[in-house]
Amino acid sequence: MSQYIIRRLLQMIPTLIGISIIVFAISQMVPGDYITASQNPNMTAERADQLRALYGLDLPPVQQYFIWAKNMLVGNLGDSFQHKMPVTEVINTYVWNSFVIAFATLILSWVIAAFVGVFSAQFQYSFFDKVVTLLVFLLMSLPSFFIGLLAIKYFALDTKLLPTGGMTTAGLNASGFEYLKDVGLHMIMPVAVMTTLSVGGLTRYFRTGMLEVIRQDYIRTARAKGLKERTVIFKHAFRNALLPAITLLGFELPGLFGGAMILERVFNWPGIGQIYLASLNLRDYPLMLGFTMFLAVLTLLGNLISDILYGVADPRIRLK
Amino acid sequence: ACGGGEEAASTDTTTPTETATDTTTPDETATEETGTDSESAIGFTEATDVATNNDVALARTDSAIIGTVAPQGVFNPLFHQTSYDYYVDYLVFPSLTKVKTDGTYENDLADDIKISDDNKTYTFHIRDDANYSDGTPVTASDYLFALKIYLDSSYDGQADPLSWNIVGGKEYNEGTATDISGVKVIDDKTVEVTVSDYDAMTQVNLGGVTPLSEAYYGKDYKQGDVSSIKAFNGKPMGAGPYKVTKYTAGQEVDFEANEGYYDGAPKIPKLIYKVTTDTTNLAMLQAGETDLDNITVNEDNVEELKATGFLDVDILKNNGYGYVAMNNNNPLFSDVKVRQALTYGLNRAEVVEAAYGPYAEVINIPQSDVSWAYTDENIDPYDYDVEKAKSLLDEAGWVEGADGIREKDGKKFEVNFSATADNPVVDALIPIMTENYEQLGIKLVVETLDFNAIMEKKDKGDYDMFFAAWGLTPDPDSTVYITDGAQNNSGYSNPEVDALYAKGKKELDINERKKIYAEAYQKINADAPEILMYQRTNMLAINGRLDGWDISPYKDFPLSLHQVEIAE
Amino acid sequence: MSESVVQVDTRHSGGTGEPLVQVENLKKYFPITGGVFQRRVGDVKAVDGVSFTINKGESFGLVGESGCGKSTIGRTLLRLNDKTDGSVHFEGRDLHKLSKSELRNMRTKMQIVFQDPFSSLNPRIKVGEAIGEALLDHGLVSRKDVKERVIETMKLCGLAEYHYDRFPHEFSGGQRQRIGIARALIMNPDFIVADEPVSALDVSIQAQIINLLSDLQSEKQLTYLFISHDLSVVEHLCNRVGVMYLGTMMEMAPTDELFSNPLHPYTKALMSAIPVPDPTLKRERIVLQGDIPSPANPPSGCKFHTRCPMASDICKQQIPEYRNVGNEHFVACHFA
Amino acid sequence: MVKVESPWRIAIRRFAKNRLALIGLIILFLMFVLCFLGPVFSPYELNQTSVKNKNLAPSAEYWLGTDKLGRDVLLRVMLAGRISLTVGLVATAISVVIGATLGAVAGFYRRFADTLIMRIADIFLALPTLPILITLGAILSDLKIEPSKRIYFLMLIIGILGWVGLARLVRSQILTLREQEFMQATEALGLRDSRKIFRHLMPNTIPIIIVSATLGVAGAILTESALSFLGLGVVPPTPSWGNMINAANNLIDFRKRPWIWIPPGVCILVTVTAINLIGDGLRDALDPKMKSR
Amino acid sequence: MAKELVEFRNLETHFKTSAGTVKAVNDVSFSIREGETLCVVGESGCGKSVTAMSLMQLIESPPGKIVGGEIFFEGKDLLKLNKKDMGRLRGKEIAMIFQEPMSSLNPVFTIGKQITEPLLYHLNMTQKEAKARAIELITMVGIPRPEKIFHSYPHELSGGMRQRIMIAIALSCNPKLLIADEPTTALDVTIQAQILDLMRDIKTKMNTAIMMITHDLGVVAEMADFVVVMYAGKVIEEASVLELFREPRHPYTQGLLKAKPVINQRQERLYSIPGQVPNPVDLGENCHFHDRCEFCMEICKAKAPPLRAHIDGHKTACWLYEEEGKAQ
Ligand SMILES: Nc1ncnc2c1ncn2[C@@H]1O[C@H](COP(=O)(O)OP(=O)(O)OP(=O)(O)O)[C@@H](O)[C@H]1O
Ligand SMILES: Nc1ncnc2c1ncn2[C@@H]1O[C@H](COP(=O)(O)OP(=O)(O)OP(=O)(O)O)[C@@H](O)[C@H]1O
Ligand SMILES: [Mg+2]
Ligand SMILES: [Mg+2]
Repeated sequence: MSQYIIRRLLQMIPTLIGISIIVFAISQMVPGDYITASQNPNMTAERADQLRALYGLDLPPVQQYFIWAKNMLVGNLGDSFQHKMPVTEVINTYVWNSFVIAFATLILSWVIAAFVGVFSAQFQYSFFDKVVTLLVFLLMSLPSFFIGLLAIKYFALDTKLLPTGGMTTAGLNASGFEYLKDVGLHMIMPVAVMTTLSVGGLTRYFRTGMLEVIRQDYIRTARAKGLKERTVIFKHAFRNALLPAITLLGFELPGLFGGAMILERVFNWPGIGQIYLASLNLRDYPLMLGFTMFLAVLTLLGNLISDILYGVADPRIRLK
Repeated sequence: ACGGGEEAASTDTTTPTETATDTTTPDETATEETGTDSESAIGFTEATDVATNNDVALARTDSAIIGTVAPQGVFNPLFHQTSYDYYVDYLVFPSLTKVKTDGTYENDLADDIKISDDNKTYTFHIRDDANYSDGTPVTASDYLFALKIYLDSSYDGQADPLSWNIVGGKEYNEGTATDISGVKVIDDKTVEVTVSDYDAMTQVNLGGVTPLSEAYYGKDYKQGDVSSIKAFNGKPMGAGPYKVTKYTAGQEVDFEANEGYYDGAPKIPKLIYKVTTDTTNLAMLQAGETDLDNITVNEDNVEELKATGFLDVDILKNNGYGYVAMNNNNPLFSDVKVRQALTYGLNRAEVVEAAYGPYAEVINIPQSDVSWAYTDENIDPYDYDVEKAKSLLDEAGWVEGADGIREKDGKKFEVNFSATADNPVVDALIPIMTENYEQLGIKLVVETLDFNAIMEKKDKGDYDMFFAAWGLTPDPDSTVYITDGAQNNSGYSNPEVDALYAKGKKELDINERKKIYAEAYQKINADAPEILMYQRTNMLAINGRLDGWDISPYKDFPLSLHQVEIAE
Repeated sequence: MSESVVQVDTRHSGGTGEPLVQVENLKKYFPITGGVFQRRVGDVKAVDGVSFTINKGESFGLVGESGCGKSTIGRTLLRLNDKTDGSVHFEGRDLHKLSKSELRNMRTKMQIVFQDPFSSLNPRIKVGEAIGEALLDHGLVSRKDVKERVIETMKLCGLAEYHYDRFPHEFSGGQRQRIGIARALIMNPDFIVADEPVSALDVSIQAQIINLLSDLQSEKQLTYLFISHDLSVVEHLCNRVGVMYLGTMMEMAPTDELFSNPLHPYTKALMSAIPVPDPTLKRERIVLQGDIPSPANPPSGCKFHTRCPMASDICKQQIPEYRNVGNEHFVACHFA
Repeated sequence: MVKVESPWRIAIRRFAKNRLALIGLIILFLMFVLCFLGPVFSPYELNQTSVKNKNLAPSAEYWLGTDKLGRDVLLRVMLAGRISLTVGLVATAISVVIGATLGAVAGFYRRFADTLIMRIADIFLALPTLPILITLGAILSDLKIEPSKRIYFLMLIIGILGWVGLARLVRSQILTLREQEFMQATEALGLRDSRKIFRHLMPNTIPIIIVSATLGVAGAILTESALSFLGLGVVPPTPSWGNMINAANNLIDFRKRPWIWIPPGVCILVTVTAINLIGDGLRDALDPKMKSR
Repeated sequence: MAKELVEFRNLETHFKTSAGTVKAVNDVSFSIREGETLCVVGESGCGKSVTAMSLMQLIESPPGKIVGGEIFFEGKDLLKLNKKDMGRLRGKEIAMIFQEPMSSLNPVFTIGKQITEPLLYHLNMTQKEAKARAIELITMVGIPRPEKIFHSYPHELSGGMRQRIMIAIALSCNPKLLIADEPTTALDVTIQAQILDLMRDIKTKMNTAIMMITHDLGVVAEMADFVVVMYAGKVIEEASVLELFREPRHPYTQGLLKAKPVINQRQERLYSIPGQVPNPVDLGENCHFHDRCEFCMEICKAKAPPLRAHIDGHKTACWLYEEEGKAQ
């Protein structure tokens, strides 16, 4: 097992090198650099040259790549141009905020999708099934910011049930439980909206999975044992329907840390998505490249985790 | 100085660049505008009924919450890049001089400034009662320390300190000297700076420096490496009216009044900068969750804000203007008649009306109408005139072809136009421009691009026309219209204009400068190097419970925060 | 030819004596990859050193229990799998040494009919196309003549012309098996591997197919490798029979010799295990104990010793020699 | 028993029997008619702005009201439909073709081809799309490709962005399919690889392809609007449904002027639903195993 | 003669498909006596499984529905029981094993869990008692090392072992009736022999009635006391096993017996019943076998023959044995 994991991890190296080269090449090709992007009205041509030299932007691209790659090997992603602090620190500052809602979303959407999927499979072609299907289409047809605005309008502005945005109440000096409660309250809307957005596809997934499983012989066996329908569905069928889905969990890994650019803006959530977007717009290469590589590593790790999870979840392929 | 895309609004730094001489107040100029309903639309509207104020807001008896776009956490006046970091720095770091409502400067940390007759030696005296929030005095050597950081070879802030021409600055920067020979600390509170060359901005530049407590910041500083200074970005310490007590990235900055502030303790004990976004910032004001915020100006928003009754609405002219650049090096636009025709032939008034309603105005010179340098004498307003445009094109030799498109020497008049998307002006400009030019017999091919991509095209000179906007600083000096100027986007070149700008920069007398720039603007107006479009406005909405503001297009709201009080 | 071979119509001549297919010490190991991680953890010794020869015009039967490697032999023999070791000669040429294009040409001479009529036809391809596509793909027949040839072959196999445009699912199992046979026959092969062509079918249909196969053999001078687990079917159709257990040949003999004089205990057990449709017959049944061992981890010595009613110590240690006991009767048992 | 029906006829007949699918088809057809013929009958023109008529509520004159530049929303919705329908369908088709082909090749050849294609897929997943798109937009601009032609690139790009998921799905299906007996049969017949892949394997992945394609259309329609910002998509004033919804990205439009966003929203919803219904119907109709329906 | 345990009376189970109604079970009546093994034979698709599933009330609905008839079990009409009571009966009084041992066990639960499930549910045993009983059952079906098997997953067992586990599960509550739907078709001959042995054993030891579904006449000959032959949803012949093999009366039964090659009884050419099983959709009111029957008469095409006993206990549905048929 550990040998396998080590080998897979080693295999990631060439892929990562490839990704780093491509990503770097793209950053070179993108029009503009940090100096032009920051559009300082007072910037003279001389000063611009000085700054480029200071940031190493004047070096030949290949040399820049090797400097960057070498630093990366020792865990140094460089300093963010715009934040004037180490990229790792910037990521660390914002990424957890994104993680919190992404994680809550993950849990919630899986639970809901599982239940809804199971029910709409069990009552295939029923009214419930049709309503769910239509709802899924509806959510797919609208941009995410739209659903976000809708939620803000109803729950924050009209009914005032929830805060309009942000992560904490301004000036709140609470800690411990009070703090958690406050953050929790602010989380409700973004998490709910993100859940509605991701739950649709998952529901379809679970539904198909359940439909498949329900036809299996062992479900017939379970019924023949005289078990209650509930036991049959939730114990015998659901466990099996969950198996292929579990592989998807690994693929969620980069999503957990990737941030949600648009919704973070709509809900004013201090996540990494907005920061990443800004780093792109401002050509803050260290941050942009660093975070991209961070996500690339997570993507590859996610693939690995998927494979491992699959083995863990399904006794048929569990390692001896 | 002039330049900078308005797109990058978040980065328009406000390094003051004005001589401290009197001019007319900006408001006077504003009312001289030939605008239709602008008098009523632009300006300050007091809350009609503070009594309707929101309980949430009223409950904050000892604090105010100010909505802002998220700062980046670079809380150091030497290094910050966005206005939102600057909003913080305004409160914490006073400099020797500060801007006034009219765009001129007055003393702040300094209580006396002496300038030698040759304009090359500046002696600043720092107020005796000026102390940092940790109680230690602000000293002349702190000023020197700040200059050292500026001139350090690893300094990567936005300022261009070498251009200040401080004697010995270059040597320090290159590491050949360990001190700046042109800066002398006379005593604890007095410092003398010598420059090798001067111009209208020298005093502004030097006065704009913020002394940094060497005791606090300088412990680990070594020449050639400012990273130890940047390490303090998250915990700023200065002599300003407030001190930062807590910073939560992306969420809020909390302040506490600096009781020892030399201008008197601020009236509001606690301040919070809360991060808001333009989707909800208006709603938050309405709900009383914030006391002040920048709101996009448009009819909907103004109406909403005024309807609350308890919000002051302050609509201020923006220091900047939008324009459509024409590539003067392109044979298409090298003929002044063509450029004029394109200006006459575009219904700019309609574009502006469509985009901003009454909250922006068409302009004809590249200067804000609130500036002392503004003029409308002998300025052609280029009012929309299709016939005139057509005849100018005819004169230039562009005649209509069989397909209705003008041609000359077998070449069709087809223009590529690049603009960034998602901008209210562009939304209105594209359809109107397309249609207007079609009438002239010009085919407009439009593309929308990422802003940086447009800038890159501009740098390469590989473009016909693009839309962009400039932010203006108070001083009219600029490189936008001088031959090969750093910010000259359109390749415009007129030796007379070059000479006028050079003269204006060196002249210190404001009345003389006024004349020089008026002449330059008249020439530019006649040459029509680009199609000047509009000057728009900004809007501040402020809860009526806060009084005592002193805000102008030049003087941003944080500068008067220390004198604002909560009304009973 | 041994004299015990009875010349019966259904079983033809027993061949010309000229070898068509020669299999020598054929081995096929499948790697066992560990679960998700696809790590090679061992080998399934599906075929572990099998040798036999099939003469032109002969039907050679291969019997044995599920998983003993019958299909693998059939497939490796046609090079649908790569071999691990040994050789297969077809018309004197080593099949596993042919290049890809030589092999492609050779394919027209040897065909296979699969066990499962349901899964051996692509559900999304019309029957007519399925039968005719190989002719076209090999460029043997022009596009406009294909249909004619297909219909001709379909009729030969007992299908009707109007079946041409239908999908496999619209046929019954027996008909589908006919389609499979037609698909093989249309290439005019010399040799057909019939991999359990009837075991998925109902008895009443089974008889139809068996009759068809034997009719075709006499008409077209075909050579069969007939794979089955049903001894009674093999007895009916084949001239010679090989009995396999866990990847090795246990016994091989001309059909009548084998059925009248089975020597290997496994063959005996196999014969007695087949239920006979006669309630009055109370046979002495040899019920083997235990399960078939895993071919990934076969027992030492004689592979059958774990289930053999007469196993002794020598069986556990020594691999019995595969020898000719006369009458072309080969057997691998210490006690035979 | 005697009447011979071609499989296409069977599929069509089956499809026609599926009431929901038929409804979907009719709706889609009507949508096309509306978008491609509707504008002909409109009394307004695309670039006809009129500041005094801005933000009008629906009325007899403007059936769906006007936008903030005084343009007729109905006309814009119809014109937008041309873009969005084309982009949605073509882009999806492209990603299906690429994804299905690469997935099939990877699954069929395994080993090197598989490793290569799947690594490329990994890289595609890990690459940040935004900077690539910005670069592409700039390149297109530098190449002076006419904006009106960039829509083809747009479709291509959306198509390329979407192939990875489908390729993975198809690959895993092919991996199981290739072990099936009917594939052994094709080997025994000595068929060419191309025939094996495109005639035998790919048709069997049609159900998942249809599911993923129908789900992809909505995404493509929405992605288009995001790409326009970067110089890759349609250029204003040419409208698209995505752009029109995006234009209503503030709470006030949301509350006060529903006619700005409801029409394009409804159009996308209706189209997506119709396409999904058709997809379901197609899947059943093309499935030869389905005796019923 | 033993008491009747199950009686099917005019059972009709239909499936609604859009191609038409499939009368999978069309007016089927027969009964199973206590301790007796009854075999149902017939070609694929003739309704054997549906008959059994109707008894278990596990017909997938939609599209299936029991549209007529009664099924008595110990005198109760099962079709009138409510879901809960039927659930109590299933797995406890009536147990069933299926054809596919490979897929009939849930792959994600251990064998132990699956065996103990009905014990816990129906007999309210404690976990400990259930485990003891499970191990006893595993031993009983002849699997060595029951402790280890208890903790294994299905994929770790061979097909034969899995089928034995299925039998163990079925027997766990000492059912009165064991339905075995083609329990050995997926297994090898030697393993089949083991399973058949086991089932015979059980029958003698526990006096369980067995309803065995098969299409292998060899298995019938070995196992059955009584045989029911089905064709296209109808019972066409029923008799005791000896009687049936001695004198099959229906042409279809005769064909079946003749078509099977029998070891050591080589025929020159196998007998084969011509034609195919009819399309089950919308079958007419005639003898469904008529188009394959060599004795087909006019009346066979027009009218379905009744199932009637002509010799004691041997019922046949064929016009050949009816007055009307003979008349022709
Ligand atoms: N592609 C494969 N990969 C791994 N193992 C395989 C493969 N094909 C066959 N085997 C293994 O090889 C052994 C022999 O298989 P084979 O299919 O030849 O048996 P068989 O005698 O034809 O059985 P059956 O009667 O069930 O068809 C079995 O254990 C099987 O699991
Ligand atoms: N779920 C279903 N939907 C539609 N028709 C069905 C369904 N289940 C069974 N049938 C039909 O009912 C008829 C009888 O099926 P059944 O399963 O009882 O056959 P069987 O005798 O058990 O055959 P086999 O030997 O293949 O198991 C068949 O024609 C079949 O098509
Ligand atoms: Mg086989
Ligand atoms: Mg059955």
